[in-house]
Amino acid sequence: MTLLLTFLVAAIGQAVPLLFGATGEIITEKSGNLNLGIPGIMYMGGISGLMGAFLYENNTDDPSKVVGVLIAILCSLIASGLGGLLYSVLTVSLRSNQNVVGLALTTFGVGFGNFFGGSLSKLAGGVGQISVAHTAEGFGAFLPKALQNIPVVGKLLFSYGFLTYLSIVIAVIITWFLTKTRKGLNLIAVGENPAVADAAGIDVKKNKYYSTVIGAMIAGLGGLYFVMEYLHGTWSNNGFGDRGWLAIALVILALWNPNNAIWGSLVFGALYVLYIYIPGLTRATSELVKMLPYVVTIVVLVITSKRNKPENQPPSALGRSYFREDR
Amino acid sequence: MIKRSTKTSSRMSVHLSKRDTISVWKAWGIRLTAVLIALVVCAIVIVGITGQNPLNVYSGIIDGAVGSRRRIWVTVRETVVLLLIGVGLMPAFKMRFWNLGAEGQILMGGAATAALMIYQGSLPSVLLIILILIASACAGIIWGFLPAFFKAHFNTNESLFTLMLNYVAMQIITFLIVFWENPSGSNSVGIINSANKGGWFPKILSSDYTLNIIIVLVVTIMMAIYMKYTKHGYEIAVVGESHNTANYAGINVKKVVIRTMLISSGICGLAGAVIVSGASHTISTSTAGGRGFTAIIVAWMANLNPLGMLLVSAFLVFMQQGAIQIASQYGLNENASDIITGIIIFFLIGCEFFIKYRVRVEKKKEDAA
Amino acid sequence: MMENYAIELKGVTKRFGSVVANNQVDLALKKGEILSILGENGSGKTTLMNMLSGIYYPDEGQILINGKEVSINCPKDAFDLGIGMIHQHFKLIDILTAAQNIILGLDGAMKLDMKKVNQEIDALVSKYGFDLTPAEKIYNMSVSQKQIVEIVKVLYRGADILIFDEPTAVLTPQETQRLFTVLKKMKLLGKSIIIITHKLNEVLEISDRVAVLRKGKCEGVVETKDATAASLTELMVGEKVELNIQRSDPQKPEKRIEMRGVTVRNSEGLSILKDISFVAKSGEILGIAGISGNGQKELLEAIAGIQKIDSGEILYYPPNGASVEKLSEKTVREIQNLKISLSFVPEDRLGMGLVGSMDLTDNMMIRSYRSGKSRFFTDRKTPQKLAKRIVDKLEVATPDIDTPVRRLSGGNVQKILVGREIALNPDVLMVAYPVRGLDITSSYTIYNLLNEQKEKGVAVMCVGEDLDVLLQLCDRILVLCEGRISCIVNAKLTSKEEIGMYMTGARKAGVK
Amino acid sequence: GCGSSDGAGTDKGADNTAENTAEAEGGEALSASDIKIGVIYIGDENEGYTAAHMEGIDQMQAALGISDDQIIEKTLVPEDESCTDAAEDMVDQGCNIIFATSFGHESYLMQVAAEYPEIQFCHATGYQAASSGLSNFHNYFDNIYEARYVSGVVAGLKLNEMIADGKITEDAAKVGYVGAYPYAEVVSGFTSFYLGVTSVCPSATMEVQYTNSWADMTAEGEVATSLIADGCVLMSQHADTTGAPTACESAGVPCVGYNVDMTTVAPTCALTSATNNWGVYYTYAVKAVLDGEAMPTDWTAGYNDGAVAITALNDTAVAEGTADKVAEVEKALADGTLHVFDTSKFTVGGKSLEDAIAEGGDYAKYADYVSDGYFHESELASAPAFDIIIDGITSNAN
Ligand SMILES: Nc1ncnc2c1ncn2[C@@H]1O[C@H](COP(=O)(O)OP(=O)(O)OP(=O)(O)O)[C@@H](O)[C@H]1O
Ligand SMILES: Nc1ncnc2c1ncn2[C@@H]1O[C@H](COP(=O)(O)OP(=O)(O)OP(=O)(O)O)[C@@H](O)[C@H]1O
Ligand SMILES: [Mg+2]
Ligand SMILES: [Mg+2]
Repeated sequence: MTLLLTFLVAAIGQAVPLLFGATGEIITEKSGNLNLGIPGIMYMGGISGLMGAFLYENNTDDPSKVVGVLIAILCSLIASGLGGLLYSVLTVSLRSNQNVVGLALTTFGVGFGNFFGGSLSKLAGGVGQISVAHTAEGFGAFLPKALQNIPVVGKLLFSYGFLTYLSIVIAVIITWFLTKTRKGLNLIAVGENPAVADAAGIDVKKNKYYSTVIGAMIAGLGGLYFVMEYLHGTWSNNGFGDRGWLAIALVILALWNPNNAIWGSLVFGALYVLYIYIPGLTRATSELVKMLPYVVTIVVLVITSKRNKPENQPPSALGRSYFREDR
Repeated sequence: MIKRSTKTSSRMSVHLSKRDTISVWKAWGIRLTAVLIALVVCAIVIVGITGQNPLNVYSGIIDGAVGSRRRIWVTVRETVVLLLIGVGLMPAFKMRFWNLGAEGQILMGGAATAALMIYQGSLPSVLLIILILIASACAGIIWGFLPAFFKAHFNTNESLFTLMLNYVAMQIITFLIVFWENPSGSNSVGIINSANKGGWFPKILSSDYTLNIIIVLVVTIMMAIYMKYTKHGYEIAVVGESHNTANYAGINVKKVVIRTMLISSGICGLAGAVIVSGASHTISTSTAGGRGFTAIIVAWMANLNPLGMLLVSAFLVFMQQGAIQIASQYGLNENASDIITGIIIFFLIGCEFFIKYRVRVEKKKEDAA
Repeated sequence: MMENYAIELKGVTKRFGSVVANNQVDLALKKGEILSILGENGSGKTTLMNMLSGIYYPDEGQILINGKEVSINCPKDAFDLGIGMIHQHFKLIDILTAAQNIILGLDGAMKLDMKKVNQEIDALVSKYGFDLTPAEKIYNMSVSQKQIVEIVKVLYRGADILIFDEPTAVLTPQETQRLFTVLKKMKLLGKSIIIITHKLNEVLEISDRVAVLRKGKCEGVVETKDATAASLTELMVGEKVELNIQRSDPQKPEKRIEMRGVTVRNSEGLSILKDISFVAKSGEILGIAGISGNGQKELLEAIAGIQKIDSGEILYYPPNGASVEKLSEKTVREIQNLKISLSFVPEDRLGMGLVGSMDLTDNMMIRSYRSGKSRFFTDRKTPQKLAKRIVDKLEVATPDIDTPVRRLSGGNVQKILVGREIALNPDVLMVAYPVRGLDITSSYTIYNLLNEQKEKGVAVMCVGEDLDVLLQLCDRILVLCEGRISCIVNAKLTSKEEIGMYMTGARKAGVK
Repeated sequence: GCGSSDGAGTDKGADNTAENTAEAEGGEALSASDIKIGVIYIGDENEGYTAAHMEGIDQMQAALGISDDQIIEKTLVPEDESCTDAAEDMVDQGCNIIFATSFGHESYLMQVAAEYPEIQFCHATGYQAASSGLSNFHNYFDNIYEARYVSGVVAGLKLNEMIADGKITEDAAKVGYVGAYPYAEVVSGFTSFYLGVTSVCPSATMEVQYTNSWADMTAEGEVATSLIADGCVLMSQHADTTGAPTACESAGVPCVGYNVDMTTVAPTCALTSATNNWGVYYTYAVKAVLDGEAMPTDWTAGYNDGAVAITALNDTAVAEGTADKVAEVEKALADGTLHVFDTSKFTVGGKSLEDAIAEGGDYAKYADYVSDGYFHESELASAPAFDIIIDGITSNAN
């Protein structure tokens, strides 16, 4: 029982960064920007938050939890937002190929994360010596102990830091934004057919910029979550791994709806750590079990590909740059 | 029904127009300027975050990439591999089939190569190498067939499919290593056939990498001709533009999609053999080493032009090899080079805009309406 | 009095690279009038209007709206000035509903109140007498419904100046009439309207004044009441031209294509064609009439081998009396391999017949790339020659044969397509909406080409919407309604009204 | 001689290897300012294992007065042809001695060694030097099992304290161990740790789970979490990140780290870490080249040479009296009175190791290692050889 519970809690821990990443990518893709730089941006968001918190805690005599958290979030948002801005300048204003910019941004972002992660270790006095105890505590479980101590559900539902809950709240808000608001509608139009949106008086560039930068910021929070809540304020080079790519995969599985990404990320998260909890696996077979998240993605992809509802397709103009006078 | 507002403003407006033609000199001038600006920006970054003298860093990069005969060879070896993968991606991309799975196809090709070397290492060298080339291409083909089949028949999203297959391939390699590792438990296959060199590309003209270069150049030239001058190449172009038109032209779209993807993944699989038989003589999860993704940048930046791909590959490998040197010489973390390379790429692709468009800034006064 | 003008253009010039699309154009639209703009393909009509709607920005010249000089930088500026444009190619998002499309880009409360929007739209719709369901998705709509959405969209934004770019090109005669009623009503309500059309009878019927563009220049503006079809054509082309179709009697008609009880279903399982049987003969032009979307496209595609049929058979009788071939079981490729020369000009020119991003030479190869000596290599010399020949013979306006066809104007694109298909020396020639969007002279070029083919003994099938033309051009006319044949009549013995009746559902006795 | 930097030409073929062997063995002495040293690392300073080696190099540098530009370090060198590239590049730059630190580097380094007999090549954790027949190729390792034993004692005392405090019962004294691979180096490590634990807390058992990676922060954290959920009350690791201690800190489970001090990431739970002091070997090896002395094919050293240690005890976390006990055990290890793999202290399949060997079968191959009542770890070759799963330990590997 405790093992199952631990498994579920671990699955949620794995799901959160994916959900942030997927939600960020969804709002970005809705504007027609296929930002393959999200994996890199998540690294940038993570390390910048950590750097901010670290510098704050090390230069303050009596660091406060709240200030540390705010600084971390702010730094994370700025860095990932700048990543999104860079992507937008290149693809929207300078009309560069989205694939190249995205992939280059991912290389750049991962390098950025690892470089500054390393520099931070050095500052902290060596490997594994980074500590932002106060800030990390601020990102940790915050609900009243009484709630957390309720048998079974206490741990399962109430034992997380605020970012975990925020990931779900953001997903729900973005879904609402996309389906129920004017600006959401405009954004969808931009991603479907920028020429139409343009003719309807929607500022295509502005929408692309906003949604890409906001999307990058949301995705960056995924990196921040990983560093702060999941790793309790430490860093390991390449530690975030390939989660960014899984987040992009999740976008397609979620049919561009962040609400779907919530359960999708849970499935991914569960499959990600499943091998640890299946008894009797050998070293070889556990490697096969580690394939599951990817294999399941493929299977779901094949099953859903037959359902060709127009609403469930990617934004029609995804990946293409728009220039009013082109024809 | 609608509020009407008329703005009063004196504003600068930027107007763009497409350039009709631009002289080759001017185009390269713009690119050169972009690189120079990029170098200046990088210099600022280098001073800012590392405190190193940027000129030293740049000369370190050059030294690392081409500073000695051996370094030049390494740079060439890495360049041709990257080029080969880029060439592999070319037909798929031309067809608008987003093969993001080169990484996995390389790994599978590498695995097939390693398997032959391990189990058939004593076959005559020429025969074994031929078998390896065929088997690695076949392994890549199998890895490409899956997404191609589902794309053709069910219109399954291929970019995600191929991306996921990379990770599946990665796990398969880890799985195989459990059986191939030496000694047991070490997770390291080690150099295969280090004694009899079975399955190793032979030294030709006193270089270990001559065969690598020959294979890559042959494949590149063949693919350039295939794309430009053959009926298949034409079919690929039409399918890439419009499936409707392809149907109208009597092109069997499903067949072309599958066939083209098999070629694409087969070449990527072959790259696995070039890496394993031609250089590393081992197999591990890092055999592909991200080249499958880098090659996407190569293919796109070069606009799927083989010559351009050669230049871009050479540039990226140059930076990579240079990075190894500056890391060693200045203790500058290698990740710093990802940042520098990223900045240069951003400038290079950004500058294409100024080659394609003319920018006109206008000051206009408007009176109140 | 300046104030009488809704729009004034002064010396407006727009270039695309080396192409001068508009050259020092002066033009004015009076308040409350309907102004027609007429001009050959590529004469710059759309470009000029796009500068009013903020899609393009002029290189030179001034634009005055209600007497004030303005700078229209983007479509939003145009809306703010009360200008609304209904584009030649609809600007609608398929996956959204009509109402969502209509309110796209408008300011208002953050949260959408679709109920209220729907009510507002309903009110507007009844004021002008349209037929529109606001909650319907665009991808479920017919062409004319989409156009209504476009018009309502502009009206909802409160436009006073409406610009229609070839609105009737895709409409049936009845739908066109309905549109004109709306236009007249709008005029009565004080709106100023510009309409672009290639159909002279429509120009004469609806407009107050006509402006004629030629090669990017404004050649003059005339009062409609003083104009005739001939005078307008002369102004447009720059010289006197003969405008009539010479119909000869079919020579030795022979059975060439026969459909027997053909049924076609779409992916959702709905029947698109039901139990179709007819014969197309050599040396005659068989017209196919019908409201668009009633199976015309599928009918031709089924013969061409692109559309799979569910039951029935399609037979081909070769001219030399060789054995009959069953086309219904063959793919396009197999049909080509049999050396059956079957040419097809599809409705969707750049989406099916041609590849927009390829140049002329490569587009010539679409039908013939398999021929040539080598098994593997393409032959580019022959298509290159063909491209040059077509450009010369059909007077295609293009900088050179290396230009992507996407850059050419609609008429020129069609000339290339038709030219290529005819160059195949077909036994059967199928054309869908061959003159849609084409100017008068180009249209007659195409009609003459079809007649030429007929005289050579080709079996021509022509899907068209302009009944006047079909009546003049065809020998027999087959009318489709909801996927069934409602009649096949002799073109000389019928009338526009009769066909219109069959199009909307009447069924001739004896026809299944 | 082969001392000057131009002595290592690129064109020297492999064919004269054999003749040169003898000469290379006891080369001429060099002055400290002439020597050039190359080091090939698998990771960089951000990874614990490599950081420890880098520290060792720094120590050597300080001890021998070598300047920075005499040391060429290459980081993040993967275990493939890049290792050959790196080594050959170092040869080109005139290195007299080249170290490589990762197991998978060995065969690539060996190839290069065969080509340049006048240059010394030293490889950590490898096992092929003896069998290679190359006199200029050497393996080295530290007796890290000794330090693990000591850290096991620290852990055992902590368990005793927990039992005494009534936090756990004696039977519940289960230790979790996050291992990288089921490889001799790891098995030897966790066995010595376990033996250290049971030397003071005999009822302790241990569960080992592998991550199949040397450094994977997520996997290490998740495995630790699952071990804790499975009833482990104390944790140790042979994997290179801070993943496990981080997980332990949030679960409030005491832990013993590896390579680096873990008190920053687990201030209340980290007890100590077993560490290597590679500086001892690096100083020795470079000095040998400077003096023109021959180096052994296999080199190891432990407590007596200061090559291994545990990091400073975390006073807030360890049990009372730990420091004294540690000092006692360390002394016994250093003077050779205590043998970690004392066969009287553990059983395999319920039998003593000697009995198991005598019975033949799978255990017969260990006959050479066992004598005088203990298993002679790292004596026949520098790399650990003890890969027997002893009673009391369960693992998920096959
Ligand atoms: N909550 C949100 N989440 C995600 N994106 C948002 C959100 N709010 C706004 N945006 C994005 O920002 C864009 C611009 O927002 P902003 O409110 O600045 O526009 P505006 O100045 O009111 O523009 P307009 O003149 O078109 O009304 C929106 O179209 C949308 O793409
Ligand atoms: N975006 C563009 N880029 C390049 N050339 C263009 C562009 N738009 C129009 N042109 C060129 O400008 C000229 C005028 O085109 P325009 O579309 O205005 O003609 P039109 O009068 O509307 O023709 P049609 O009757 O065929 O619609 C043509 O030669 C066309 O090829
Ligand atoms: Mg037009
Ligand atoms: Mg607003």
